[in-house]
Amino acid sequence: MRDSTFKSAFSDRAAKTFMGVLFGATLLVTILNQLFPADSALHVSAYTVTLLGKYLCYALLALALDLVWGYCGILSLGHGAFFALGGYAMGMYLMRQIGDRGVYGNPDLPDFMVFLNWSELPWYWQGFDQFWFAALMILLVPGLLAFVFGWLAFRSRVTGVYLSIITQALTYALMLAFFRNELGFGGNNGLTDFKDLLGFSLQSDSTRVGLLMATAVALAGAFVLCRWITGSKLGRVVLAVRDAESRARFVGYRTEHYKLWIFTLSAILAGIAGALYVPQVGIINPGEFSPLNSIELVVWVAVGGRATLYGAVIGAILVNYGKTVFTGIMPEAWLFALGGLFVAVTVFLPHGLVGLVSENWEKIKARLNRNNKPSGSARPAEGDLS
Amino acid sequence: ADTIKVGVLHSLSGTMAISESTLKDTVLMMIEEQNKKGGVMGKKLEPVVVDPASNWPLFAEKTRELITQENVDVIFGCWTSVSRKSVLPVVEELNGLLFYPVQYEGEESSKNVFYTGAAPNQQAIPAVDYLINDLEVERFVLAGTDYVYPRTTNKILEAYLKSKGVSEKDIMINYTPFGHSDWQSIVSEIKAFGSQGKKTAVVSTVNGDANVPFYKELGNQGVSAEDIPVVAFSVGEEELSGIDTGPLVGHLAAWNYFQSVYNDTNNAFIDQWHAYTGDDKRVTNDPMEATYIGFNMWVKAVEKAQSTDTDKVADAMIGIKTPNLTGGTAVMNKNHHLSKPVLIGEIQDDGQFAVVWETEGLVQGDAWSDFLPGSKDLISDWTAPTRCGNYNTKTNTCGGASAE
Amino acid sequence: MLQLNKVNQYYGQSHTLWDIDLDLKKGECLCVMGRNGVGKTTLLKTIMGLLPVKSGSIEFNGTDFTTLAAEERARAGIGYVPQGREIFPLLSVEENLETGLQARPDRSKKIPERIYELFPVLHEMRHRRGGDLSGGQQQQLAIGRALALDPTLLILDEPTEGIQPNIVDMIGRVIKTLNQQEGLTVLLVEQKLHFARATADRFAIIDRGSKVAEGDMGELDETLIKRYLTV
Amino acid sequence: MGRKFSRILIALLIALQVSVSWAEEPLQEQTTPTQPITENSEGATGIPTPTLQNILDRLTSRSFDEKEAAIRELANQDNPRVIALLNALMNRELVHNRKDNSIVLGSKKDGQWELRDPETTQLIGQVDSRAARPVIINNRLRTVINNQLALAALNDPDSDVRYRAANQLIGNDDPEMLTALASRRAQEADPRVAVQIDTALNIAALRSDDLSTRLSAIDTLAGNLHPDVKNAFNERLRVTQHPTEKKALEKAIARIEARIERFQTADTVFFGLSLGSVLLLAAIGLAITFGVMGVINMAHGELIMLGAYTTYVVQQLLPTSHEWSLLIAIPAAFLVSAFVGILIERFVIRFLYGRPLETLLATFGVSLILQQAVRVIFSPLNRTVITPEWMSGALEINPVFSLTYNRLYIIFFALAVFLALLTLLKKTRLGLQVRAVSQNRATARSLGIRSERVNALTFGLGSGIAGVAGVALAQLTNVGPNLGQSYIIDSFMVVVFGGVGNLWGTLTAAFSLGIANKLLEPMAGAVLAKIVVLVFIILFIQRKPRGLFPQRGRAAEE
Amino acid sequence: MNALDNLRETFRRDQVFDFMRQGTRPVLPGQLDSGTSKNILYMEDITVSFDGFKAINDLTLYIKTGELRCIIGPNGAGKSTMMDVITGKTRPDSGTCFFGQTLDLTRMSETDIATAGIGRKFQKPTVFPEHTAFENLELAMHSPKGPWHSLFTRLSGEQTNWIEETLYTVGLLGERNKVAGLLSHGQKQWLEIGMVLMQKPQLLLVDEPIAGMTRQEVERTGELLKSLAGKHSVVVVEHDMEFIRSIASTVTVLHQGSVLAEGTMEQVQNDPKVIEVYLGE
Ligand SMILES: Nc1ncnc2c1ncn2[C@@H]1O[C@H](COP(=O)(O)OP(=O)(O)OP(=O)(O)O)[C@@H](O)[C@H]1O
Ligand SMILES: Nc1ncnc2c1ncn2[C@@H]1O[C@H](COP(=O)(O)OP(=O)(O)OP(=O)(O)O)[C@@H](O)[C@H]1O
Ligand SMILES: CC(C)C[C@H](N)C(=O)O
Ligand SMILES: [Mg+2]
Ligand SMILES: [Mg+2]
Repeated sequence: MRDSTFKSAFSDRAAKTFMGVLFGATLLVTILNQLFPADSALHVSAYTVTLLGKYLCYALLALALDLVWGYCGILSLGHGAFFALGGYAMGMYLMRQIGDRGVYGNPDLPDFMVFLNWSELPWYWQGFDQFWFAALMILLVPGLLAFVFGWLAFRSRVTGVYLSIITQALTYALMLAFFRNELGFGGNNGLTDFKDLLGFSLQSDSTRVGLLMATAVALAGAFVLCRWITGSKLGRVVLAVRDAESRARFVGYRTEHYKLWIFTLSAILAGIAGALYVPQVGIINPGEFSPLNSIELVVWVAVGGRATLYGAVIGAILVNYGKTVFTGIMPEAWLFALGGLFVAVTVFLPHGLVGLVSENWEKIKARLNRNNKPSGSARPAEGDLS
Repeated sequence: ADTIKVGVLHSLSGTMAISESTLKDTVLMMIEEQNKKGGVMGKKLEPVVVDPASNWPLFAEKTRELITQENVDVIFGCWTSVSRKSVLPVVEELNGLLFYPVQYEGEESSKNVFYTGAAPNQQAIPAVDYLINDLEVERFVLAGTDYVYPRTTNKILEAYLKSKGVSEKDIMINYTPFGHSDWQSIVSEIKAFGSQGKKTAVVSTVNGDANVPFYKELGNQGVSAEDIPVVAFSVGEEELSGIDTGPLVGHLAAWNYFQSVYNDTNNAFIDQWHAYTGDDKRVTNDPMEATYIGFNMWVKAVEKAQSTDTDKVADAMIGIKTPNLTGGTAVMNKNHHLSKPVLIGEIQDDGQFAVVWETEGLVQGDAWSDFLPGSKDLISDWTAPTRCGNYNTKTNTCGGASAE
Repeated sequence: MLQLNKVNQYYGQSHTLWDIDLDLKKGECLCVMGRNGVGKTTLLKTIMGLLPVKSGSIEFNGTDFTTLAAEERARAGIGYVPQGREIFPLLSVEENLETGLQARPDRSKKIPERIYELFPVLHEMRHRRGGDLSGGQQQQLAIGRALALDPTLLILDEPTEGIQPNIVDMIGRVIKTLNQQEGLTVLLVEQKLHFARATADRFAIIDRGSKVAEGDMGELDETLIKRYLTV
Repeated sequence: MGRKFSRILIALLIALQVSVSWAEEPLQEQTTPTQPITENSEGATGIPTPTLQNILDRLTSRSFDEKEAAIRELANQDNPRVIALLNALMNRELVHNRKDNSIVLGSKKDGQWELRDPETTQLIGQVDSRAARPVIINNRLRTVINNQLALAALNDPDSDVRYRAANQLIGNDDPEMLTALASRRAQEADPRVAVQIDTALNIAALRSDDLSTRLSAIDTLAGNLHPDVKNAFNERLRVTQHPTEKKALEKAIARIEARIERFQTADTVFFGLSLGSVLLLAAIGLAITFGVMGVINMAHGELIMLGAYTTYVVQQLLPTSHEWSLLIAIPAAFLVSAFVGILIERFVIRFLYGRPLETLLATFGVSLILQQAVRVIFSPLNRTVITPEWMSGALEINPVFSLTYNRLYIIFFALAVFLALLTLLKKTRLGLQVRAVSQNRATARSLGIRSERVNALTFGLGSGIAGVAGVALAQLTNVGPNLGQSYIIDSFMVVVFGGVGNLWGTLTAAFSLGIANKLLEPMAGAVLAKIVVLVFIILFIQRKPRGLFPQRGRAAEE
Repeated sequence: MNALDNLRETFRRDQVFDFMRQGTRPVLPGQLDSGTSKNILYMEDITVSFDGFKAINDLTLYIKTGELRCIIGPNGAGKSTMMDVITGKTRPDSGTCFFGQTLDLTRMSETDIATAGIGRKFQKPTVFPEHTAFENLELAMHSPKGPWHSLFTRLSGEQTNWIEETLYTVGLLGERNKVAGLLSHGQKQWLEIGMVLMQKPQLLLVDEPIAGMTRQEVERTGELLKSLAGKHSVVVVEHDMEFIRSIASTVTVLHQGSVLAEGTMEQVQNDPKVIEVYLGE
C-alpha cells in the first residue's frame, strides 16, 4: 500500500534521482581522488574510496534482501551466506592470481595449504585461475544454492519463521563448515593477502577507484532491475504472494515458482555484492557467514524502510557510515548508539527513514491541499488502535 | 606535529573484547607512563583508540584509517591471527608499523610487523618437552578449537612428537567448534584414552570462551591434574579469572610470563596496573607483557633512530634489548620475533600460576617452523643484505611477495 | 444508558464518522442500518473503544467513556460480537467461551449453562479448536462468548451472517427474550430487514458516516429504505 | 497433561535405568589373595634424625627432586604434626618466608600472610602478601603426598575416608603401601572398603611369581571396571608365557571391554539428556515470548546472561555461603530478568504488536545495548561463579560410568521448570488470556482482557525463565557478555524444530537434538556433528514445515 | 481390486469411451475436457475426516455444465469443506472428484485446479489486502500465470476496460484505487466476486456471497449469478432462503456431510427432514 502511494508521490523521478546521486557521488569521488594530489585539500583518500566501495557493496546486499523480504515476504536470516559465497568465489580467484608470489613461493598452492601439508590443489579449486570461470561461479554458486534450498523449502511450503530459521541454520552450518580447515578454504583465517585482479594491482588507487565504479554500476544495474521487476506485474504478484499466498494460489499462480525466482535472483545479487566486496576489503573469512551478520543486514533494510528499494540502500549506507563514525569517536559506547538506533527506528519509524520522508511528503501535500481547500478542518489522526 | 600518535587497534566490543580490551588499557597505561617521563624525543605520545569490533574486515579498514587519516606512527593491536592477516596487506601497502602481542602459529614475517608474542617454538615445543622429560608422559591428546592456530600448532607438535618416538596411536587429535560449550563426550573420551596405563597429558589449544566449560567439565568428571594434566597455550591469568580454579589445581600452561613471577620489575608493573585500573584484583598476563616489551622496544628504537619514520624505526628495532617482566632481557631478532624465556606454570587455587619449570636461557622466536615440510628451509632476516621475510636457504632466493 | 454526542472518527485522513449522535435507553433494542461501507462497524468499534474518537463524547450509564480503554468498557458490562466472528482460532471452543468470563465482575469460572442450551453445537464441539469450526458455528461461538460476559449492553455486528435459518430465528428470539425479559439493552447492526424488524424496537440509519434517520421500527418505510438502504 | 508429562519422565528414567542395569552385572565376591606379598623391608638406620624444621627448610629448594626427597622423609617422621603439615603443603598453607628463608605455616588474612610456627602453630607475625609465598609443589609431588596421606587415612575411623584412601592406592606397587593395605584388609569391616583393598591387592598379586596366585587374581578381577585392572591385565598379557594365563587374561579383558562398551552407550544417553536439558532451559523462555506471544525476541540470550550475572552478584553478596547462594540466585535471577523483560515490553515491544518481524529488529537493538551495558558494568571479562560442593563431582556408579552432579541437577531442574510453566499456562487465567491476546488482540480487549498487563506479565514470565536458565548455565559455562549470543540461535532452532507455540514440542525437540548431537559426536567429531544436526533440521523442516508438533487445523493453514 | 471394482471402474460415471467419440478432439493435458457429457463436476463417495470427525461422509454430487446449483444445509454440514475438496485445499480421505472427464482434482494442486477453470469465492472474504481494488482484479485476470509472462506483460487497453467493467459490475468503481484491506466487509465480498469473474472460470464456487449485503445488492448478486449460469457452471452456498428461491433451479441440501435432499426449491422447502434440521418452523 505504501508502495503505491510512494510511487504516486515520487513516480520514477525518484529512481532517476537515486541514480543521479549515486553516479554523481562516485564520479565526484573518482575525480577528487585521481585528479588532485594527495596533499591537496580537495583530495579524497583511498581510505574514503574503499569505504565508499564497501558501503555500496552492503547497499547492493541490502537491496537483494529487500527484494525477497520487502516484496516477497521471505525474511531470510541467511542472506549473508550468499554474500559470503560470492566473496569466496572471488577470493579463490584472487588467491590463484597470487601464483608463486606467496610466502612459500609455491606456484600451485595457496600459502595456507602449503603449511598445512596439502599436497595438491583440491578439485573444487580447479578453474579459479580463470576470471571468467570465477565470474561464472560468483553467479552460479549462490544462485544454485538458493535454487536448491528454495526449491525444497517453497515446494513444501515452509513459510514465516520456519523459513527464517532454516535460512539461519543454513548460514550457521556453512559458517561451521568453512571454519574447518579441512574444507580447504583457509579456515578461520580465510583468504587474504590478495595481490591483483585482472592484472591490476589491488594496492593502487586507480584499481580501487575502478572497483568503486564497478560497484556503483552493479548497484545501479541491480536497482534498475529490481525496480523493473517490482514495477511489473510480476512485482504485483509477488506482493500478493507476500500478503495472501493461498489466495494467490487459488487465483492460479504457482506461488512457489515466483518465490523461487525472486529468491534465486536475490541470492545472485548478494553473491555479486560479496564478490565486489572482497577485493575492496582485502579478506574473506567464515565470519561473514555468521548468523548475526545476516540479522544485522535485516536491520539495515528495516532502518531504511522495507519494500522501497531506496530504503534498503539508504539504510545500509547510513548504518554502516554510522558504525564507521561511532567506532571512531566513541569506541566504548557505540553499541549503545547502534542498539538505540535500531530500537528507535522500529518503534518510532515503522516504515523506516524512507517512510519518514514519504509520510512527511504526504503531510506537505495535505497542507498544500488544505491551503487550496480551506474547508478541510482536521489534521489526520495518528495510528488507529490506542 | 608536536605529538607522536600511537594507534590502538583492539576490539572493544564483540566476541574478542573479552581479551583485547585489556591490551588497550595496557597500551594506554604505557603511554601515560611514558608521557610522565617526558614522552619520546621530547614529544608527547597521543593515543588514538578505535574499535574494530571483532570484525576482521573492519580491522583492515580501521588500520587504513589510523595510518592515512589519523597519521599514526605506530599501531599496537590485533589479537587473533585472522585480524592480523586482515591488517597485514594494509600495513605493508601503507608502510605502517604494527606490534602484535599474542602468541600465534608462526609462518609469517613481515617487514612492517613485530611479533612480540610467542611463536610455536617458544610455547608449544618447550611445553611438550616438559611433559616428556619431567612428567614422563607417553600419550598425548592434542585438543584444539578448529582453526588455523591449533591446526598449525598441532601439525608442528605431531611432527615433533613423532621425531621423539611417540607412536601414531599414542596421539589423539580432537577439534571443536568456536565457543564449544558441551564438553561431556570429549572429556569422557579423553578419560578413556588416558586410562590405558600410559601416562597421558592433554595439550590444549582450545581458544577463548570454550575453555571455561572445558575445565568445568574436567573438574566434574574428576579428571585431576595428577591423572591427566592439561597444558594449555591460550589460558592465562585473565582466562582463569573467570573460572572457579579450585578443581583445576595442577593443570598447566606454557607462557613467557606469569603474574606470579617474583621480581621488582614485575612487582612494579603489577602495582602500576592495579593503580591504573583502580582495581587490585585485576590480573596481568602474557600478552600484556608482550605489549609492554613491544612498547618499550618501540620507544627505544624511536629514540635510537631519532625519527618515527617506519623504515628507520624498523631498522633500529633489530637488536634492541629491553628488560622483560620475568627478570631477564628480551631481544628483538632479525626475524622480527623476540627471544624470551619459556615458563611452565601450574594452576593454583587462587587463579595464579606457580612456575614449575623454566627454560635455561632465552628461546629465540622462530618465524618458520622446522617441523613443517613447507617451511623447513625458510628463514627470515630483515637486515641487509638479505632483507627478506621468507628466504629460502636451499634455493637462496627470497620467495613471494616480500621479494619486490 | 449509552449516549453519543457529535462523535467524529477518522481513519488516517479519511473522515469516516461525522457528528454522530445516539441515545440508547436502558432496555431498548436499537438496530443500526446502512449500506456497505457507510461506517456501521466503525461506529460499533468506536463505541467499544477499539478506535479513538477525534471529537465528541461517549457516555455509558452516566460515566464518560470517551477515552476509556476497550477492556475497561467490557468490564463495565458491554458485550461485543464483532463482524467477521473474530474468534480465537487456536483456542478450543470452551476456552473461547472462557475468555468471555475474564471480565465478569463475579469472577465466575464456569461457563453459564444457558449458552450451551442456546447453542448446543458449541457443547458438542467444545474441545474442537475455534478456528476449525464452520463459519456459522463460529458466529454462534462469538455470540455465546459475548453472552458469557453477562453484559448489560450487548452490541452485535451482523450477528446472523452465515447462520442457518432456524438458528437465525432462534437468535432473534433469544435477543428478544433477553431484551424484553431481562432488560438487556441491545445495539444491533443488521442488513436483513425482516430480522431487524422482528428484533429491534428502534432503528437508526447511517449514510456516508452520518446518521440520517432514526425512529421506531414501525416508521421504517419503503422511502427510507429506497433512499438509504438500496444502491 | 500431567499424565503426558509423567509418561515422558518415566520413559526418560527407564531409558537411563535400562542402560545402566543392562550394563551392570552382579559383581563377583572378591577374595583376598591367598598369599601376603612382600615383607616390610624398612629397617632402622643409624643416621641421626634431623629436626622437623630442618626437613621443612629443604622445601625452599627449587629442585622438585630435592623437594620430593624432603617430603618422603617428612612422611617417615614419627611426629604427630606430619599429617597436618602434609595437608598444609597440599593446601598451599606451607609458605616460604622470603625474609629469613624459612618454611612456616601461613594463612592469608586481609591480603597479608599470617605466619605460624610449623611445629607449635604459634603465631610468628604478619608479613606483606609478596613477602612470602606458598611452597610450590607439582603434580608429581602431589601424587606422592596424596599417597602418603592415603596411607595414613587407611586407618581413619570414617569409612568414607578409608574408601577414598584405598581407591587412591589402587595400582600402587610400593611394598610399604601394599603391606599397609594387607594389614588393613585383615581388620576392615566395611565391605565397600574391603572390595577396594582387594582390588588393590589383587592387582599387585598379578605380579606374583606364583601362577596359581596370579590365576586366582585374574579370576577375581575379571569384570572389574577399575581402569588399573585392565591395564594390569594388558601389562601381564605382554609378559606372560603361560598359555593358561594368557587365555584367562584374554577372556577377562574381553569381558571388561564388553562391559565398558555397554556403559559407554549409557554415557552417551546421559550426555544427550543433559545437553537436551540445557537446550530446553535455554529455549523454554523463548517458547513463551516467541512461541506464545509471537515476539521474535533476539534479546532472549541476554536475558539468560542477566540471570547468570545475577548468580554471580548474589554470590558476591553472600561470600560466605556459596553452598546455598544458588538457591537464592534462582528467584533473584527470575526477578531481575523478569523486571528487565517487563521494561523491554513496556518501552519497546508494546509498540510493535501486530508487527512481529519488527520485534526482531528492536530486540536485536536491545540485545546490543544489554551486552554493552554488562561490559561497562562488569567489564568484558568473564566472571567466576563458584560451584557449590553439592553440585560438583559425580555420582560414581562404577569406575567407567558416573553421572556428574551438576548435569544431573540441571536435568531435573529443567524438567521442573518445564512442568511449572506448563501448569501455569494451562491452569491459570494468565495462560488463557495470553493466548487470547496473542491470537487476536483487539477482540481480547473487547472482552475485557487487559491486554497490556497480560502482555507485560507474560513477557516478564518468559524473561524471568530465561533468567532462571541463566542460573543453571552459569554452572556450566562462561559468565560473560557473550553468554547470550551462544545460546540464542540454538534456542530458536529448538523452538522452531518443536513447532512454534507448543511446549511439548520444545521439550521433545530439545531432548532429541541433544541426544542426536551426542550420538553423532563420537562418530563425526564435534564440528561435523553440529553441522549434521543443522542440515538435519533444514531437511526435517522440509518434511514437516511446521515443526515436530505443528499447529493444525484450518486456522493454521492461513 | 476385485473384478467387480474393475468393472465399476470401467463403467464409472456416465463416461464416454474414447472409441465412442465422434472424431477426435485433441485435449491438452491439464485442460478441461467436458466432452459431450452433460456434467462438469463429478464427486463420488467423498469422505473427509478431521481427527476422526467426518466433516464429509460419503458424499456424491454431480454438477451439470452450465447449471446454477444452490447448496444449503445447516452450519457445519460440510459445504465449505466440500468446496475445499474441489479446489484442492483439502485432500479427501477417500472418493474421487473429477473435473470434466480427465481431470482428477484430488491429484492436482490448488494452482492447477484454478488454472483448469475453477474459481472460488471464500466464505470469509479473502483479497490481496495491500493491493488496490483494481490491482486485485488485474491479478485475478484470466491470462498466463507464469513468472516470465508476468515480468514482460503489460496491461492492454482491452484488459483495462475489462477490469473496469468488472469494477463497475461489482460496484467498486469508486473504490478503484482504494487498498483492498481498507474496504468494508461487504465491499470485500464484492471485490472477491469480481476476482472470481476475472478468472473466467468454467465452474464458479461461491460461498455465502450475500452475507452482509443490503437487499438491493442481494438482488443484484442474484441477477449476476443467474446471468453467469448457462455459460458457466455455478455452485452457490447460502443460508438466505429468499435469495436461494430467487435464483435456484436445483437445490441440494447437505447434512452431516452427505446429501439429505435434492430437488427444486419447492420440494426441498417442504421436505420435513430439511425443515427439521435446517429451516425450522
Ligand atoms: N482500517 C481502516 N482504514 C481506513 N479505512 C477504513 C478502515 N476500515 C474501514 N475503512 C473504511 O471506512 C468505511 C466504513 O467501513 P465500515 O467497516 O465501518 O463499513 P460498514 O458500514 O460496517 O460496512 P459493511 O456493511 O460492509 O460491513 C469504508 O469505506 C471502509 O473502506
Ligand atoms: N480442519 C478441521 N479440523 C477439525 N474440524 C474441521 C476442520 N475443518 C472443518 N471441520 C469441521 O467440519 C464440519 C464442516 O465444516 P464446514 O466449514 O464445511 O461447514 P459448512 O457447511 O460450510 O458450515 P457453514 O454453513 O457454517 O459455513 C464442521 O463441523 C467443522 O467443525
Ligand atoms: C591463540 C589465540 C589466542 C591467538 C592466536 N594468534 C589466533 O590465531 O587467534
Ligand atoms: Mg461492517
Ligand atoms: Mg461454510
